[in-house]
Amino acid sequence: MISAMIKWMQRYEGWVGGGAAACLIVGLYLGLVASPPDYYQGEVVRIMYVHVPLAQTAMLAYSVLFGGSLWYLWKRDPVVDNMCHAAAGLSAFFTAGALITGSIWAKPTWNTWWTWDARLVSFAVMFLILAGYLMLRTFVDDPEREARYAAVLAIIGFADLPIVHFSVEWWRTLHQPLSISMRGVSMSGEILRPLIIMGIGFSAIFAYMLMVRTQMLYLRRLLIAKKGRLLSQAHLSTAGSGSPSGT
Amino acid sequence: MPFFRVIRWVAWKDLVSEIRSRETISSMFFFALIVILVFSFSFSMDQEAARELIAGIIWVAFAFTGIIGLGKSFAAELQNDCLEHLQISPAPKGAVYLGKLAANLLFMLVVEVILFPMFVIFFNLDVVEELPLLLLIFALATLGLSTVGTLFSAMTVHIRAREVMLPILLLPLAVPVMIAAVEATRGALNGLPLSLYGNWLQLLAVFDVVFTVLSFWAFEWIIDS
Amino acid sequence: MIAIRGLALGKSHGHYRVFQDLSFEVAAGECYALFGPNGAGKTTLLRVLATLYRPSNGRFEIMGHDGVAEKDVVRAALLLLAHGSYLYDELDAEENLRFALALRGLAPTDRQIKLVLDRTAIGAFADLKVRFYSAGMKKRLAIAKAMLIRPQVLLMDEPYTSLDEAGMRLMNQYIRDIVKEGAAVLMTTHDRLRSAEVAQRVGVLDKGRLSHITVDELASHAVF
Amino acid sequence: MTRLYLRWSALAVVAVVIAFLASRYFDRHLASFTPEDVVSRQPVAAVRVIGSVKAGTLTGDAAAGHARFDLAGAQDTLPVQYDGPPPDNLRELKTLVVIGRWDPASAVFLAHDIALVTNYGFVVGAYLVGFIPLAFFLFGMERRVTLLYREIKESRLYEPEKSDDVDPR
Repeated sequence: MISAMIKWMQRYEGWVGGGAAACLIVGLYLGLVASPPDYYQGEVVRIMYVHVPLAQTAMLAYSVLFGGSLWYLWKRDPVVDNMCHAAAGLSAFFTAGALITGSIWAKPTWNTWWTWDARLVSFAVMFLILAGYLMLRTFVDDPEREARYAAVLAIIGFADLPIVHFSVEWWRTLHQPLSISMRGVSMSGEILRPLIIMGIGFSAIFAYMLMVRTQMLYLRRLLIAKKGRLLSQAHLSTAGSGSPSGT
Repeated sequence: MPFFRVIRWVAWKDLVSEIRSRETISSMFFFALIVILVFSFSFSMDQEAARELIAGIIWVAFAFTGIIGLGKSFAAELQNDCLEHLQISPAPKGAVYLGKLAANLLFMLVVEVILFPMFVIFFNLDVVEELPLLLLIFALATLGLSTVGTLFSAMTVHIRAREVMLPILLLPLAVPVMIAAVEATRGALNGLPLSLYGNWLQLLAVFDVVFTVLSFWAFEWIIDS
Repeated sequence: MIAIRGLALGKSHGHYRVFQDLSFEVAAGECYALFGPNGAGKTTLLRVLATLYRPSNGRFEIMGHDGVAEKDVVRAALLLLAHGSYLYDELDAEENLRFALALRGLAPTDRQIKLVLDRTAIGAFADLKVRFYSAGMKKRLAIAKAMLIRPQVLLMDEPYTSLDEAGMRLMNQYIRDIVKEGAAVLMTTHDRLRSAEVAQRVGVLDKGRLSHITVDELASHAVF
Repeated sequence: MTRLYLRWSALAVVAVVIAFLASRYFDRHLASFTPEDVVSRQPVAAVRVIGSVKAGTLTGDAAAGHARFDLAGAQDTLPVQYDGPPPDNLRELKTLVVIGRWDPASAVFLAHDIALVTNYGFVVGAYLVGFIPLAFFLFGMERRVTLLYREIKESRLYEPEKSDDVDPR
């Protein structure tokens, strides 16, 4: 079922990519030109229009990874495994992007590049988990085992993130009693509009990238598999009877 | 109940092996000693600084020694392909997991109980009245480390670079455990009222329950195809 | 009994196909010896049947239970004697036996354990850690384990290696006994003489295909 | 391969156009002069000038939107006559941007708006960090897909095997 969905999405991936590009261009215009500067944050608020969608997309990608991992353990579909691998790579990429843009936003706003805020730490931990996930995948020799281990790791890590968030939040209130906290940003329409458009754009470009990357990993595996199977053709075929009969 | 018998036998097997070889506990113990030594050199500690830092030092030492023990836990099963045997034996995999978990927990706790007096002596701590509470904190946090740790030990045993991968996978996940353990230990050592750090104990308990259940469920996917 | 229908194994999501489309049966009360050159996939086949690997295609049944869907039932019915001895180095013979049986929910009595250790002639070393056992002694201990478990299906990977003359006789005696009791035995081996003593049927696995030969042909067959 | 490069060249052209428009927009609406620039270059069009309000020079009714003050740069100061909406941020010693035109006749800068100094560098940096790696990442992936397709074709591996039973779908 997921395979069919992936196939269906791959057929229309061009539209998704084009739509994403259009959304991003409109979002850029809205965010950089059309929207006014924020009353408190000034022009720096425009960083939000790229930072928030990056963070949301990273979480979306991890959710896809989580769902795909559950699905893989249930159905053992290698294409879903490829999709999970792709989603993990993308999630790590977007997490890194969100962390860096967040850091750039924090410098003029909080006058510091990094602070041990719950959200920041959860994202850093998420990045580390994803990096561990990608490393794990390169260190397992047997692809079936690789997929299984990776799926378990993704699920365990996903369950961990809320607990990390809570623990850091408590820890922070203990040590630096809310000297700098995120002010509830007044979500006026002028701020909301570019945020939503950019959010849609980034989600769409994530979907597009997911398709491309799944395809890439699938092709790579196919190439290895086919080469391996040519080898096993040599192994299996006998000189007299030609190629082996199929099932 | 065959389920509980399997738990008992797996844990018993690990304990007997350990008592006879003393491989894991002694390596954990000496590693931790070295960690204590290095820390006491790298921070010039007076009484005041010690009170602030000691909880963190204790838990860094405990976490890394724990990782040594956890890494050896399933590496030992590779000898004579015993891990394969666990896979194809009809025993419930969850029971095998709980048995291994019990053994790992016990090893780590033994090492911690031996080490803690050394911290007390080296860093002049005053712990008499808080001892039961400290033991509870140690037990809860060590359980948290070893639930996921046992699972990841089984996971990393078959892969390349397993000694590196175990801490890389385990420590980010253990961030809540470390925070909670350090804060609770600090509170207990400084003699604060329990109400100030009681919620950390709750967090540890929640973490333990969530990850015992999850790892119990996931272990089957790790050890069996 | 073991029934194998169209079994194929492509290891690793189909990266490399070890064998394909195997079909044969081993009836209850029968000993089947599987020959074949190195790398033919004999051991892999045994490991698939022992539920260590998932087959990528086809199915097999052990005692009428599907080998993938009803793994737990299958595992309770069969025993694999593999290259690895499945013994813990720090435990002695008796403890190893008790542990292995406990995983199957069995609890042998002291008398039973003493009996099998004596029958396999390692009773004198029963208190010695397995770490100090030779490969042959480990194999004997594995026979002792099998005697206690009395599996309905016994899979053996090269049962004669590292056993001495008496050990091979012991092994064959054990195989004859268990076959008489109605177990199905599937072994891979290179030892034509020894296996000819106990095997009722012989197969040759080569290049992923299985051909049956009679026990009498075994001596003159030139594949391996 | 060609199609991939064509598509990405088109994208690159779009990116260049956007960058050009953005820099034009920045020059016209956001880049600011210093008081020295104004004094030496005597611009005719409306400009933005950045400087700090010199202490003790702020006079007039700022709350009503009329004020006079001197805007100090590194060396020169610029007399400013402000008439516009009541500004929030007009205080002495405050660094800000005044928007208006230079009147050479009276040698006074006639300002009609006041803006805060903003960190455009951070905004630009964040957007570049957000988009450029994304583009390179995506380009690398698509290129790799194309290369893999070609490799599979050239090694003639795409021909279906007789028994495709274990194909990873």
